[in-house]
Amino acid sequence: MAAFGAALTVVVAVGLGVLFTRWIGLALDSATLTPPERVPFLGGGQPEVHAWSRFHVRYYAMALLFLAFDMEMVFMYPWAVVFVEEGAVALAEMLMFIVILLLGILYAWREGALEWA
Amino acid sequence: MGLRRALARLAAAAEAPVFPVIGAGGRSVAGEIALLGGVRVVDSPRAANVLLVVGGITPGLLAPLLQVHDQLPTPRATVWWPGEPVEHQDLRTVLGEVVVARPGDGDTLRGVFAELVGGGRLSDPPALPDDEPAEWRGVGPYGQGGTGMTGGVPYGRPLAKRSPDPDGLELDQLPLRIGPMFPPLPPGLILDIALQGDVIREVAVGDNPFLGHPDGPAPAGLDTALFLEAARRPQPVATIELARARHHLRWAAGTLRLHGLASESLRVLRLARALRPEHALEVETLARRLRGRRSLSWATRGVGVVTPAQVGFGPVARAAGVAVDARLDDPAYDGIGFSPVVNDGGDARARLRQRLAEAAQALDLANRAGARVRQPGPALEGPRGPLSAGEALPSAALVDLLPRLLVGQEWGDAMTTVASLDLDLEEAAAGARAGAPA
Amino acid sequence: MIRSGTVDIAFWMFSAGSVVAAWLVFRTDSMVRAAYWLLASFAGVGALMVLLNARFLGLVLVLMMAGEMTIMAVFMVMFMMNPAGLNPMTMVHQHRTAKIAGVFAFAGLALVGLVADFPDRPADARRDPTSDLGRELLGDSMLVFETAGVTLLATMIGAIAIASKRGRYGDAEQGSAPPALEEKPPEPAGMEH
Amino acid sequence: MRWSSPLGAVVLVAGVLSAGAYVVAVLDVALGRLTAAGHLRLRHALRQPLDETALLLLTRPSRTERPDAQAWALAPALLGAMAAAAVATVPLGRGIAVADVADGIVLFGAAMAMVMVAVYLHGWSANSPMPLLGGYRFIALALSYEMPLALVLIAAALPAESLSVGAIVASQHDLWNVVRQPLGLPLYLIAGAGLAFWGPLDTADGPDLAGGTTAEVSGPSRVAWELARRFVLVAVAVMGAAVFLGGWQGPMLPGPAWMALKTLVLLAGLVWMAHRVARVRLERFVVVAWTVLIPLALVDVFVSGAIAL
Amino acid sequence: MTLQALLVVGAALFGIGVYGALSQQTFVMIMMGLELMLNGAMLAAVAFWAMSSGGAPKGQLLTVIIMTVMAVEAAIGFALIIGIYRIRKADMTEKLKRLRA
Repeated sequence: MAAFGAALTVVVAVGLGVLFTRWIGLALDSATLTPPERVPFLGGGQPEVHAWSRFHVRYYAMALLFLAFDMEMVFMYPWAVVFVEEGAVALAEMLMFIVILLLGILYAWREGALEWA
Repeated sequence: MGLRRALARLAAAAEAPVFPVIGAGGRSVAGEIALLGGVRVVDSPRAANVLLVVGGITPGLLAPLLQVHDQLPTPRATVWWPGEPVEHQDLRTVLGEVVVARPGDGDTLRGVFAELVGGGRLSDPPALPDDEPAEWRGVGPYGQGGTGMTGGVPYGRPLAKRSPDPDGLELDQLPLRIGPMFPPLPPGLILDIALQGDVIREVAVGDNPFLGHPDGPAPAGLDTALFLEAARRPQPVATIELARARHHLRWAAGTLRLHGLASESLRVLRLARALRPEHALEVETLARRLRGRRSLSWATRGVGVVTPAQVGFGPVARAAGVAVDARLDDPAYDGIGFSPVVNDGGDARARLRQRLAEAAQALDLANRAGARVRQPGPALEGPRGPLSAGEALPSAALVDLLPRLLVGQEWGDAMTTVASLDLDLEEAAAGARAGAPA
Repeated sequence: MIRSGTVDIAFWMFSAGSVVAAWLVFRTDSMVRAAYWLLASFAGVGALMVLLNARFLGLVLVLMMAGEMTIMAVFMVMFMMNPAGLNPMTMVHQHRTAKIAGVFAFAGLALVGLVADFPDRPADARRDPTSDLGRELLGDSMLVFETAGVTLLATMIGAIAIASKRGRYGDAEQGSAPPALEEKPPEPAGMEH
Repeated sequence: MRWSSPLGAVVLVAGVLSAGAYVVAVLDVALGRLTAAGHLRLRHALRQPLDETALLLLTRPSRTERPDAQAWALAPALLGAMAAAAVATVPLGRGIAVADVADGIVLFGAAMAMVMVAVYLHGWSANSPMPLLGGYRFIALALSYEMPLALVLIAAALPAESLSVGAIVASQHDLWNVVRQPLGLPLYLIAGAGLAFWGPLDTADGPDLAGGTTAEVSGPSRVAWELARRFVLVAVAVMGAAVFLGGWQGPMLPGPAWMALKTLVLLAGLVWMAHRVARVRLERFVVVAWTVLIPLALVDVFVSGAIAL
Repeated sequence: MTLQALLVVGAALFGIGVYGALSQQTFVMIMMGLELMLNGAMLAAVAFWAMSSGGAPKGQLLTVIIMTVMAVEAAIGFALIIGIYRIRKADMTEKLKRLRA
């Protein structure tokens, strides 16, 4: 548990450290910016609308595939720990599990779910 | 304040981050900027402290220039390489603190930067008035300018609107006007893009900012000026071919940079700057090396396919497998073993290979041509296609091709496609003028 | 029962953080923020699990949820009008009922937790819970494990079949005329019943 | 173990990250110059990163019209913090580890999964088209490299019979994993480059988006972001050195020196790759990641498993 | 840190989830409510595992199953949202009700 505490300390400290970098600059010059200075860069023009919009994520099918396939990790980590001790049975069981999941990727690939443009 | 002084001393020795803006006649010098010592060309004005304006600013470029100027964070300075003669808008009348220098003068630029960082020079004030894009403060039920769920102008701009998509999902479409100073695109190109997700749904080419000036652009300032000159006066073949090789290498450098090979691109630029016919072997090696670069092929293969029916001239057509070349009918090239290089596929990869091979071939021809002089008369094969008096220059036709090519492409593919066509908006403008009935 | 000053402080910190983050999910207008508040809530629970010595479960929860919540954010942005909440809005219905139901659910469950008498049998802190879980998966619960595989396969195929426009069986839209729907809802912002 | 005392832990991890980030910057300048001009000036390469940072610290941070300012400020901090968490799990010498916990590679995986959150937030918060596209591109990339990344680490955990990085290092006493599992390191480095959106996998901050998620970032915010991004690269190299190159083990030199040397080799490789390999086309990479990299990583797992039995 | 305290925290998360799932109008927000409820359930499961079951591995397995359920729910839920949006161009439960009427 102490190790986790140390890790948390490090995470917080480095995070604050990076955050602090921004403040060095703000302390030097905190004048306000005019609206033209804040226009998003498009090569000289102004955007007509806010960039925040219902963004059409073209790879949604891949994202869904990931959601399901990612679960495999949860089973694989504990499997790795006891793998040598359980022996060939473990190898066979996981192989079966993975082959089942790979069918999903195969299906997705055949359906063209991995391409988008 | 000790920290500030210490930082300033360090910062003055840094490479000056420069955002270049290329105006009329600036293209021929543009390749030199990245090679200046102590200068670094950046992708976005937000990363720059020096705005470098190269060439003349036409009326169509003025407003975008002011906008980009204001997008540079302070401390910022503007350096102008006007070129000769100053025929366009005098920048000094619109941007107060402009330092004018001879094109290619890196020392002045470095000096301005050092002064700026050291505190000896005040940062440029904003060029545009302190105006909101729309009245929004205190408007609407929450005082942020919006009404209802999606109405009004929250914080000065409306929200995007939905639009159908072949995908069947009617989601928002961003109407974006990109350019004329957007680094991945050629200088001056304005694209009105309707972007849905990361895919381009509609494209229109905006007004060419080099057009519409009473005098029009001076052909002398074009990067193909030497070829236009050669179309009218006798010119040694070796000179023409050397210029062709240099042109293609500069283009290749830009393409490499776009594909994330910035340091490799500098190397190519350096080779292009000092190019002589004796460098045939180096260029040959370069062409072979880049041809064998798997990652580069992988990034460009199948992107932006142009069929011979769409473009029937120049390297673009030859990259699609058509052996058209004005040099075939040019007596100056008889007997020195010229036959056009051809690639197939017509995609961005083929065009890259095509131009690199043509650069190597051009040096080879320059060596073999000896003192042979080309006489004006037949059409001259320029680096983008044939140039002949009174006809539209090749860029114009290539620009017209863009809307059809880009629709349906992913953003990165679209940028690859545009870069692979080697467009020059200034040439397109000059071509349009030359092609128009007098 | 685990007792130690530091652990207690950590427990209160993560619990409070987790609950507050969960509450903020429904208080923010920005969909991205909502999704990441939910992630923060999960991360708090993950930390609590680590405190309970279920280290693997706690860490893997964060690992899974980072991906899942990002996908959640992306989908919310995709399908919500005004996804960044530039115009403030309250998109709720039956607010009072929902509040009452929430309070009742909390009170009921908390009461059960406080009143019921659960056996006090703490887990052996010296055992490695991760290898226990591994042995369980490969041994007694092998069937559960393989069933999960099949379930996930069904999920993948089902999700892609439902979501993709063009499957092997043609255009998903064919034969279904989309009824027209007004672009803008007639209700004003803040439609709270 | 004084390295798990709060102060010791912070000093160790922050020191490794900062030193690593500086080395990355120097290598970047040096190898860039070597590619561009065929020679390098060491003095210039050593100074350039410091000068550039000083300049950025003197430049005003920009702000777009209506950004999500808090999230925008938080994104680099989150990115850097996650790199720190990843480094904390790695023993840098015999007994020199901040948090060599029993589930080390899960902690590493969780921290690296949060990278996706940080980059997406950085792109989203600016409310500007180019950063937005960059953020969305990164998600597509991350969803593709994440599985191979986790799988090759699991493969390395098989012979160690433990998820702890220390145990994985110890299991390479006789033979390094780079030899025992030849597929591991290449796959890991590809995924690692994606993690730090570095070199050929820099689709999020690429030049075709005018800088992508950094297109609207200037001054100190840029320092924070670039720093955090290099931290991630360092974390990738440190973990790679421990898991595939035998960690701190080696003859003659003390453990930390071996660790530093091996990390340096991996960093140099990653930086060299960035100057040498063109940026991938995202869509093509996604397909290849799912149909080639993930199956290869699974092959790596099962072959390693069969060997370990 | 006691079992009771952990169960109260779990109940709080569950309660907020119930509130969210009932009050929100959009599918995705309802899904967030559901996930929050499962979050509370997971915490309770782990608390029981750690403090009241003597560390029976089945307790951990239950948590893993809940996680799987969350992933399945999310994937199918998102797929349904896409499918429905494609046909109805609507993302709200109320609008669907109106359409049905």
